Amino acid sequence: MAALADTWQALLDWYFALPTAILVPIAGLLKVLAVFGWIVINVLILIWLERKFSGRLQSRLGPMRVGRPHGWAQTLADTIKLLVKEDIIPRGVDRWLYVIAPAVVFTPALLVWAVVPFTKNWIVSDLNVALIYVAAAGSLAVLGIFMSGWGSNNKWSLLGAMRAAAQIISYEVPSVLSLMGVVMIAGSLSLQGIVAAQHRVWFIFLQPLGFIIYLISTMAELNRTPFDLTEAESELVAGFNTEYSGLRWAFFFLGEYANLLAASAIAATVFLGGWSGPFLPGIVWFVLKTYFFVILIMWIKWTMPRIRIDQMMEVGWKFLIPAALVNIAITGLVLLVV
Amino acid sequence: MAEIDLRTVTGGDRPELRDVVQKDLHEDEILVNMGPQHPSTHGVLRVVLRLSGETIVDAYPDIGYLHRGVEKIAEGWTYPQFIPMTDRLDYVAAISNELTYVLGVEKLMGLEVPPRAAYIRVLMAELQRVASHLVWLGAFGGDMGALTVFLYCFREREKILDLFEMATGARLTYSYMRIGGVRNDLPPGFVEKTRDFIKLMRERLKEYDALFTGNRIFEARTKGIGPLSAEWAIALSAAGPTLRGSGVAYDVRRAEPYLVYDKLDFEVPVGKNGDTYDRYICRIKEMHESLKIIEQCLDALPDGEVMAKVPKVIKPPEGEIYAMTEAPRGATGVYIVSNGTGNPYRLHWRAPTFANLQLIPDTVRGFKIADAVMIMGSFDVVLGEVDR
Amino acid sequence: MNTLEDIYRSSVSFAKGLGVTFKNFLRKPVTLQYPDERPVLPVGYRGIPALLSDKETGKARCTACGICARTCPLGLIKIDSVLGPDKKRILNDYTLEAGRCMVCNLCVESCPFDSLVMANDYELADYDPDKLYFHKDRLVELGRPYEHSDPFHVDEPKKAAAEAKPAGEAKPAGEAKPGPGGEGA
Amino acid sequence: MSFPLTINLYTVFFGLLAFIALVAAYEVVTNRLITHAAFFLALVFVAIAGIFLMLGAEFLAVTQVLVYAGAVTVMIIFAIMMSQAGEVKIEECGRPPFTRRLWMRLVSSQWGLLPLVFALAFALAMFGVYARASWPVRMLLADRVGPATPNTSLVGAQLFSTYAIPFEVASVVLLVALVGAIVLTGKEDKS
Repeated sequence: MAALADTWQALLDWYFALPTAILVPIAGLLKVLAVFGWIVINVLILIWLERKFSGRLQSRLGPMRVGRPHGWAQTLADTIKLLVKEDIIPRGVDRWLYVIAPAVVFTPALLVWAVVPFTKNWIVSDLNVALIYVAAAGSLAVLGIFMSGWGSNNKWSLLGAMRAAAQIISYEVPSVLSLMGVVMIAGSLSLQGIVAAQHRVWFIFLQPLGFIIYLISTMAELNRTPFDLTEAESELVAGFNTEYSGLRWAFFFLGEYANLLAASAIAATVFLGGWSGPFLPGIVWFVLKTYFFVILIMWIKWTMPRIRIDQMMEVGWKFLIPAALVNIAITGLVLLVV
Repeated sequence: MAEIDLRTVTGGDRPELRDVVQKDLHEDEILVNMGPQHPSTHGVLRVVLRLSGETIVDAYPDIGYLHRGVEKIAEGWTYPQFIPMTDRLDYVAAISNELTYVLGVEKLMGLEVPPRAAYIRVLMAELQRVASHLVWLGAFGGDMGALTVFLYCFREREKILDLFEMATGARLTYSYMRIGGVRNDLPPGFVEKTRDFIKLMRERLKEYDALFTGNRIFEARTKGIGPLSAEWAIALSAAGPTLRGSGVAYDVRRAEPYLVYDKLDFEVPVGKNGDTYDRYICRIKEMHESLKIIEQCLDALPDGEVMAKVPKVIKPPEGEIYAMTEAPRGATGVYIVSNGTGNPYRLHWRAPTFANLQLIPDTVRGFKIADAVMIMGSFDVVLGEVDR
Repeated sequence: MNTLEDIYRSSVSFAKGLGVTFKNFLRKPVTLQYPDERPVLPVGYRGIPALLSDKETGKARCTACGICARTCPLGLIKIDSVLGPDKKRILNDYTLEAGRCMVCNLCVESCPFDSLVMANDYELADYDPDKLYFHKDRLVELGRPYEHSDPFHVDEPKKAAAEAKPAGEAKPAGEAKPGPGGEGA
Repeated sequence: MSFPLTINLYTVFFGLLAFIALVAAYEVVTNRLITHAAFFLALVFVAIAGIFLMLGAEFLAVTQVLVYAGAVTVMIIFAIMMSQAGEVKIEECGRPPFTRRLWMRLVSSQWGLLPLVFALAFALAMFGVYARASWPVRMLLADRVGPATPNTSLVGAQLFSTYAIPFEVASVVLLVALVGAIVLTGKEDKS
C-alpha cells in the first residue's frame, strides 16, 4: 500500500514538473476522459433506471435476467450486442453525413459537461458565460439530427429531421429566456456563480414560473414524450434514426441519455442549488438532485401522450415565450423595487 | 422520382395503385408508404400517403397482405370444422366471430339453443367486447405515445383471458361456440371470478379516464380530428363505434336482437361530432355497458343444458342465410349458401373493419400524419378480418 | 381568462395522470418470471391432443375408428391399424402432426370412445421438424395424467362407451365407417 | 501579453482552427451538394467560434455558435430542404473519388484555382494580423493568469451605450425581415 502511495506521489511530482505547454493539454485530456467516463457510466445506469422505472410504472418488472439481482448488467449486455452488430450502411445514403451524424449528435452532450460544477472545485472550466454556452452546445445537436435525417435518404428520417429542427429552434428561445430570470437575480452567467447565489434560497422558489418553462422546453429539446416528435415511433417509424443500427445507433442512444443527464444536471444546478447542501459532500448532493430531475422527466414521459407538431409549436411560441418574457419583466420589476 | 418511391420489396406496384397515386402529383407533394410494416398500422395495412409537408393531401389504403382465402377454405370444410377458422378472422375478438358463424348456421337449420347456452354466449361475447376494446384502447394510447396505457390495458385484458382460458381452455382462439350451443358449461368458480373482475375493471376504467379523458394533450389530439358525418358514415356502411361515434344509434344488439339481448338492459352510447374523441368515448362507454350486461347475465344465468340436440352430421337444408351480430368492431355478418351437403356452398364474411377502412381517405384528408395515425387507430382496424 | 382556465385545467389533468402512474408504481408488478415461475393452468386447458390410456392395461383406449381423423379440419391425424382376427381393428400407430395442430378440440369432442384428451403440455418445440410428428407412444405418454376427456363432468353416454370398449365397438357413433382412418397407413 | 510569431501551442491551435475554417469555407463555395455546403458553413462558424474562444472572447464565441452555427445554418438547411434543390440526387452528382475531385478543383474544373487563391490570400492576411496584434489569450492559460474578467458585461454596456442606436435599428430590421418572411411564405388558405 505504502509503495503504491509512493509511486503515485512520484507520478504526481513528475507530472507537475512538466513544462506548461505539455502539462496543460494533458490536464485537459484527463478532464475530458474523466467527463467521458462519468457520462458513459451514468448512461449505463440511466438506461437501466429508465427500464426499471418505466417497468414499475407499468406494473412490469423490467429487465431481470442478465445480472441478478434486477438485471443490472442488461445495459452492458445490450452495449456489447450493439458493438458487435454488423455495421449496415444502406445503399443510397449520403455516406459522409450518414457516418458522422451520430458523433455530431453526441458531441454537444459531452461539451455541456465542461461547465457543469460537480462540487466547489470539481469543474472542468468555470466559464463566465456558461449558461449561454450550454444553450449553444445544445443547439449544435440539431445539426447532427439534420445530417442523419438528410443523409439517410429516407422520407421518415427527413420528416423527423424537419421536425427536430423546428422543435429545437423554437424551444431554445423559451429555454434561454426562462433562465434569464435566474441570471438577473444571480448577476452571473457562470454556473458556479449561480450556485453561490443560491446559498440562502434555491431559485426554484424565486423563479417557479421560470422553472416550469425551463422544464417544459428542456423536455422538448430532449425529445422526450410528450415532445418526442422527432422519433415518434407510431408516426415516423423511428424518425431521424430509422436507418441506423449497431454502433451508430448506440451513439444516438448515448447522446440522448447524455443530454438527459446534462439537462438534469443544469436544472439541478440552476434551480436546486447544485452541489450545495448540508451534511453530505457536494458530489452526493449534486448526484441526488440530478437524479431527481431524471426521475421526474422519466415519470412525465411515461405518463403523457404525445403532442402534435403544430400544437407543440403553438405551445412554444404562443405560450412559453410570452410567459418567459412576463417572467423576465416581473423579475426585473421586483429587482428594481427590492 | 415517384416511380422509385413506390417500389415494394418485390419490385413494382400493381399498375392500378401506382397510376392512381401518381395522378396529378404536384411537385411540392411527396408520396410516402405507410406500412405494410409500420408501427401504427396494426398489422399489415398499407396506406400510401400523399403529403404536402406533413399535411395529408390524399390517402390510398392498400390491403391484401394477410389474405388467406378463408371464404374459399370454408367451401372445402364441414360446418363444424369452420368454427376454429372463424377465430382467425378477427383474432382480437374471436368469440364474436364464432358467435356470428354459429348463429348463421343455426338460423339455416332452424335450431333453437337452450337458454343457458344463450346466456353463456352473451356473457362471453360481452367479455370479449371488453377485451377487444382494451386492446384497442391500449393500441390507441400507443399510437399517441402513451405506452403506459398500452400495458395497463393488456394487464386487465390478461384477466379476461384468464377467464376465457378457464371456460374454454384457450387464450386467443377459443373454439368455444358450437352449432347448437357452447362446447362446455361454465367451470366452477367462473361466476365468482367474473364478478371480481367486473369490480376491478370498473376501478381501472376510472384510472384510464384519469390518464386520457380529461387530459389536455389527449383532448388536443382527438377533439375535432377526423370528423365523420352521420350521412357519410351510413353511406359508406361504417360499423360499430365508428358509426355510433357519428351519432347514428345503430347497434345490431338493439336493432335486430339475437340470443337474449332483448331481455337485457343496456344503452347504446352515441357521439355527437363523429370525431376521434367521440369514437373513443363510445368505446369507453361500451365497456361500461358491457360490464353491466355481464353482470345481468351472471344474475340471470338459468340452469340446464348448454347444447341443443344436434344431429351428428350437420347438413343444413338448401337455402341461403345472412346472420349478423354486433362484434366489438361493429356489425359482423355471415352469408351462407347451403346446397344441402355437409359443406357450405358459399360463405361470405362481412367484416366491419373492411367497411370502416374505406373511411380512411375521407377522414384523414387535410390532417397531419400524426392525426392520420390517430384516426386510423380510432377505426380499430384488424387486418385478419379485412383481408380474410 | 380562458387561457388561465385552460392552464389550470391542464395542470389538474396532468397531475391526475401522474397520480395514476404513481399509484401503479406502488402496486406489485404482475409479471410472471416465466421459466422460473410457471402459470397455474386452469382445469380444461387445451395444450395438445393426446391419447387416453386404460388405467389397468396401460394401453391406448383408441379403437382406430378414424372419426377424429375425419373431423380434424387440417387432416393432421393419421391412423395406422390392422384388422385383428376377431374383426376388431388393432391400433398400430397414431400420428399427430403437432406442428400444424391448432388445438381446436374438435377431435376430442368427436371421439365416441372418450379416448382423446387435450393435454396441458405447451412446451413442445423442437429443433427437428420431423420430431413434431407425434406418434402413438408419445401421445399416450402425454395423456397419461388424464382420466377423461371432459374435464368438468363426464357425461354418461361417453362413460358408458368407454366402459363398453373392451366388449367391442357396440356403439359406433352415427355414420362412423370403420374404414382405414387415414392415408398414412 | 503579446504574442511573438513563434511555434508554440497557441499558434498550433490557431493554425488548426484557421485551417479547418479555410478548408470548410472552400468547400462551402465549391461543393456541388448544396446540403454539404450548408454543413460546411456550420463548420466554418464553429471553427471561427473556436478562434474567438482562444482569444478570450467567450461571449462572442458562444453567441457565434448559438446564433450562427445553431440557428442560421439550420434556417439555411431548412430552406434548402423545402426548396426544390432537394430533388438533386447524390448519384446524379456523380461524385468522383476524393483525390480526383481535389485535382479537378485545383486544376481543371471551371472553378479552378480561384477560390484557393482567395483562401490562401485571406489566410496570409489573417496570419499577418494574428502575428502583429496583441491578443488577450486567457482561455488556455486560465490556471496561470487567474480567472478571466467577464466580457459579457463589457459587451452589454457597449451595446446599450455607444452602439445603442445601431443595435435598436438592427433589431427593427430583423423584425421587419421576420414579418416579411412570414408574409412571403404564408400561403392563402384555400378553403
